[in-house]
Amino acid sequence: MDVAFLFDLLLAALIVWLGWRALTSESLFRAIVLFVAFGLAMGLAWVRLDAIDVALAEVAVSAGLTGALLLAAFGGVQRSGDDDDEP
Amino acid sequence: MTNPERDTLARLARFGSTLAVALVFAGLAFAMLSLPAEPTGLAAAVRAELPGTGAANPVTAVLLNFRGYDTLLEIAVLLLALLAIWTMRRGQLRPQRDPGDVLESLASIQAPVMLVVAGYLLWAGGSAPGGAFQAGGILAAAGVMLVLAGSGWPQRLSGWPLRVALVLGLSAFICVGVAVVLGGQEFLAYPASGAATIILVLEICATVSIAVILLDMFLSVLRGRASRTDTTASIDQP
Amino acid sequence: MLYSLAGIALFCIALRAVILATAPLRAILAVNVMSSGVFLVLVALARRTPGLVADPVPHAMVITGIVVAVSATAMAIVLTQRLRANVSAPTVEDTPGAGP
Amino acid sequence: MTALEPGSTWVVWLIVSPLAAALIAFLLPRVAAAIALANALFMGVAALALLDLVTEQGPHRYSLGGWGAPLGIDLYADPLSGVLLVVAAVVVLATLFYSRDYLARTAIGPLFWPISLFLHAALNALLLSADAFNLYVTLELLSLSAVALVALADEQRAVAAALRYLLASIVASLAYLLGVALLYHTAGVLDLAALAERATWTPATWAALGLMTAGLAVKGALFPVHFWLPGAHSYAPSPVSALLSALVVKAPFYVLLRLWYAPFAGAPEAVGTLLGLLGALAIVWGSLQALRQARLKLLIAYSTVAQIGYLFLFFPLAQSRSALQGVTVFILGHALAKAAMFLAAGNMHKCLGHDRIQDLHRVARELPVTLAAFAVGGVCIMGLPPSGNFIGKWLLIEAAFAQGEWGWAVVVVAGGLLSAAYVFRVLGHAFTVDDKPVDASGAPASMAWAAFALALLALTLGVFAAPLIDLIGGPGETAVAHLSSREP
Amino acid sequence: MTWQAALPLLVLASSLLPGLVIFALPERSRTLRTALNLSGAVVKLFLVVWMLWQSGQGVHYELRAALLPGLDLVLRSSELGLFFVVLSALLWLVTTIYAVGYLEDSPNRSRFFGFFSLCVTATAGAALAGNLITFLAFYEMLTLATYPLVVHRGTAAARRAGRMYLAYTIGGGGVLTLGTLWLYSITGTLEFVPGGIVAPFVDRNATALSAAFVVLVAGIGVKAALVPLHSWLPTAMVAPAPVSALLHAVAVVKVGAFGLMRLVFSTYGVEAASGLGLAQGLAVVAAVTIVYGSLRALAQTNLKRLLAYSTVSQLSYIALGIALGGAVAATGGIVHLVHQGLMKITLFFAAGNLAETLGVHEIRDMRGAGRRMPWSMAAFTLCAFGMIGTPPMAGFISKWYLGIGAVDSDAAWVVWLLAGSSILNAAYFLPIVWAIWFEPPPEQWPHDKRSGRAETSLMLLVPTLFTAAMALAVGLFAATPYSPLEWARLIAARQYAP
Repeated sequence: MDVAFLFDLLLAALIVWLGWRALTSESLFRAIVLFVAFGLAMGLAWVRLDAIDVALAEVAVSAGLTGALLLAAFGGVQRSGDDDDEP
Repeated sequence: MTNPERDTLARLARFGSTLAVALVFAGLAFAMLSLPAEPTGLAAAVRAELPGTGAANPVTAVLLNFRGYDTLLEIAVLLLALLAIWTMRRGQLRPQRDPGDVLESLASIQAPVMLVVAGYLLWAGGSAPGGAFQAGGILAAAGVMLVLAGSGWPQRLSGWPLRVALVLGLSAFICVGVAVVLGGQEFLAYPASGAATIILVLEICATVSIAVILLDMFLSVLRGRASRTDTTASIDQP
Repeated sequence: MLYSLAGIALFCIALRAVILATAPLRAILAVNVMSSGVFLVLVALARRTPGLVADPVPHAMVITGIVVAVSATAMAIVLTQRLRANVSAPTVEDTPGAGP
Repeated sequence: MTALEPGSTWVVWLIVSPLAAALIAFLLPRVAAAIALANALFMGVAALALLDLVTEQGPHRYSLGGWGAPLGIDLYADPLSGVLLVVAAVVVLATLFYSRDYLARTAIGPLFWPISLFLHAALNALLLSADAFNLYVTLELLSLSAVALVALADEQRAVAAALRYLLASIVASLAYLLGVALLYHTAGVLDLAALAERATWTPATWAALGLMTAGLAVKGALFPVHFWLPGAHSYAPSPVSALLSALVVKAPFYVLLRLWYAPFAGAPEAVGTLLGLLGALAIVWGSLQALRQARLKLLIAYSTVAQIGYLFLFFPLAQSRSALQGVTVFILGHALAKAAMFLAAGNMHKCLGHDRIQDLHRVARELPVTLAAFAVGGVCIMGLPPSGNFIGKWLLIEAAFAQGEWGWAVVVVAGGLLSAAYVFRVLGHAFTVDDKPVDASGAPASMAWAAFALALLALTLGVFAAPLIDLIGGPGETAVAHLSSREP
Repeated sequence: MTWQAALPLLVLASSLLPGLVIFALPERSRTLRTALNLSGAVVKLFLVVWMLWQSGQGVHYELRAALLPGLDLVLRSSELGLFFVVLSALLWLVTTIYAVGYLEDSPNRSRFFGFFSLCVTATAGAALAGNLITFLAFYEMLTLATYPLVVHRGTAAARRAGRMYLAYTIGGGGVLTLGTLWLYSITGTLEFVPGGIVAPFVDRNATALSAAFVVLVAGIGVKAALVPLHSWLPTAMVAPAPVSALLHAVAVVKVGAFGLMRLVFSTYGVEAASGLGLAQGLAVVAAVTIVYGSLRALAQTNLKRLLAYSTVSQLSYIALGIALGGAVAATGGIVHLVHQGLMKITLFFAAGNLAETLGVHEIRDMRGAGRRMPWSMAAFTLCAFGMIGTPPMAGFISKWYLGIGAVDSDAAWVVWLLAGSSILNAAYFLPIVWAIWFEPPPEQWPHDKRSGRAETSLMLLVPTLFTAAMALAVGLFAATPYSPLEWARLIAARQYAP
């Protein structure tokens, strides 16, 4: 088992774990932060998959801007009280 | 509905959805693993035709030449989403409250750097990884930083200049496409000699539009935050 | 292959989350994770056999997909904000707002 | 299959013109309405010209960028897409004409025009697309513009409905996209005809079939995943409701139809039967729900849920050519009739200030043209001759008899009876005598007549549909053959 | 296409166009509306007679428009169709005059007369239909055009009746559609031709054809008010009197009866229908309906309800004549189309006169009405005797032919049925006639509306007397060359030609 494969395995696991945490975290703020981290991990994965173009787009648009949008929206949520009313 | 009942129902829903999703996962994983190992796809065809496209980077060639029509529609999607957001936009944009010195100084250094990076990505997109979307995304991110740092000038872009910047990308695509149709070629078929130039022009225009649209989306969300008046609501409506 | 399985896993996790989500922002997050999963499948499958040059067509598709996703996300966020802003606003309809 | 004549670029104009018009309408709000109407008119002409072209020369392909499939993206036009383009243009024209006066009575701003133009562009692009991924992009453009239009009704329930519609349709799109990914990695192409040639029934194809069908079923509001439709279609502004119910909701079905003929041709019968059963359930469930509604627009929306069920009866009957013909005419008829009904309902809402069915007194007296439009539209929905819906149902039943599957025929007729029940539930109240005053000045004649014109078209569709029917499916061959007999 | 060839279309247009214009007229332009109505009716009658005359000269009218691949909308002149269209055109003219008088000063007249015209258009279309699908189209149109007339008053009772009417007729239409398609899937054609279209398929598809026949009869039987599909008819009597006339004599039930003729004569053919045992089945249903309708009529206290049940019963004479399977019985059935129409329209007109002039709706209030309204009541009496079947009234002729035909067809039980039915008819009509003429009038009529010197408005009285006279005349002069009877004999002979 070579190092590259191990790295891929770890990265894939990390991505799934981050995705899972981002969706199940109790606090919405933490969920969004986890989502941004998830986006950065995705960027790494794109690089591993020889998709530099996608990696750049992911980091700039997906992780960056989507994260910013979510955080901006979260600011609104916060002021209005909690939004973590998951059953 | 009483509370215990509701809890039971919720638990049931969670259990059911977990089960269903597990089944979906099993099916999809099985399908995926059974895919043939030999590569399929258009990689070879793209490589073969690459010289005539005016772009050395195959991804750019696909995005702006082979499947340029998808990109045209995609920019339309962006613009449309922004128009939709505008119809819902209420309230005024308030200046950001005390951004903090760190953020401010960080932004003042970072923004120019990002501008340069964006310019590089745009320019290099023809041959190396990069292109309109990446450049546009980074430009927009730079704008977001500036806004967060309290700088007012991203908001100053308004009125006609803003509108022109928004439609620039889509109009450029349409103009190029229509021009070649009127010249007797198929829509979006660039003449081989001028393809590189055309792609560069399209990329520049698209970058401007994408950056401005993304930034304006962000500003609109900030605005929406300011206009909110009441407590949370749920999407579960009859 | 690893990444494509991870992609499917993300798709499924997010599908479950979006079905169960009650708060709009959670659903929006889930949808974004879901789209990442789909993109991962698209690109990862192009490299089933190592050593070959990556297929650029799925890459282009994913970039298109990312832009579409951000557009939809922005729209959804603004809709969520309108929903909040409107809760107390009077409606022209006959019955009182049916929202919880 | 003939090569395209150099001059015949109608397919391009059908997509580019509404896009360009959207840009102009956005830049110059003052002339937005005029631009939109002019574009709709031009779309009608272009669609007719294209229909004429494909009738004369057979179906054809247009290679965007000059590359040709599978490397590039092809547009594809045949009589099926031709007639749908025509009816889309007609409905959009009438609806936009109606909207001019409607918007003047609401707070909806001029952005309505560019967004509706984007919607029209998306619709045309979708109808002409021959590429699985391009279909995804057009579906997204269509859904986002539809959601944007729903949200124009700035009201709590409309916004909530729009949000739900948006989320449902994103999830559905992603399922579709995952299916596309699997197909691409099985066959290595995206063009539908090329996919049809190369696809084999591997587990991945199965998964793609499931994912894409499920995604399109959600977008197409097939029972039981129609949950988003009643809200979105009923709380939207009335002209938007008309566009959504008449056109937008048919688009995913059209994509499924194309897939069914190209990569998924030869899907086992059980899948078709399952879709047909869901369709039958949709007919019954939607109609019963429509009967229970207290508000007119919700009633019409549930009627759409039911009528969509008819479309899915196509799948179990797909072997008969008359099933394709029937479903095509049915789409045309329903598009015209349902648009008429929603526009009429919008008129009543504007005049009465509500749309409670219980209180529609004196509508017969004060808004006769509007009520006539609603009634004629309703009669078409019931499927009475000579409406297009009648012809569509007739052909579907014929297909059912031809295949010896009686059950579907009974469902078709029973659905007609149920729809009669809910249509006349409304008409019964409209004829009631009551002395409460109604202000008929809220609806200018243009609005009433736009609705009525659509209804009349729907009613008389059967009389001039015969030549159209002959085109669909072609003599001795079906749309399958057209699509896959692509020249290399 | 010359205007000559377009004659069937013109016949339809002569009521359709005035109808559409009338919709657009404001409520107060009464003169224009009446002028349009009457001129439409007169023009239609003229056109129909012209078409009849031309057909007599051997001209054949046929118009086609493609509807589906291999299936056309067809308008055609045929003896049977012309027979029916002449009847409906004539009665429409009379009913229009009556309706103008009857609805004076009531609201929503434009709407009323608009739908009124659509009804007659649909009836004429059904009469001229050249195949089953065209018939179906006009059958459905008739349903829809009649609904607003039934609910015209807008009261709760009217709406209830409207709902019931729709439930039955729309359901019938659906069933008819299914049957039509079924038949089409067997035969591949739906043309109306003398002798029918199913003969070549009888051997192979006997069961399917029989089942399709049952479905088709169930569809058409709703309008023909066959038991147990008749309940809408008595309920619909809440509608204004001209509407009742339309339902009972001019349009709706007549289209049902006519549809049965088309089904037996022109679609299945007498031979196939008898060969499969279908005609016999129909005869039994008709017999049951005759007895049931009469028995129910006996128990009614409301005049219009009584007349409605009488219609249920009388209509089945037509079905019986068709079903018995002999030229003579068929003649009786066909001619009863006219006879029943003339007599029943007179009865309803007379009942309407009573209601409108004196406010009398119940049978017990009719005592002595003969003194107050001698002309109307004379017409009523005349036609009541006709219904019972007293010579020389029209009803006698019908029953006579039915009886003879039954004996011819070895169905002697029908003679007993006819006799029994006549006794029942007498049992519910004679007490009324007695009360009208021989009992003293009350001190005060419920709502006496004196109008001029005549017993009631001339617009009401003249149509009543005219139809009564016609009913008498067709009976008296049944043997003359151009009487309905001779005509019916001709048509029946054609159906049974070797």
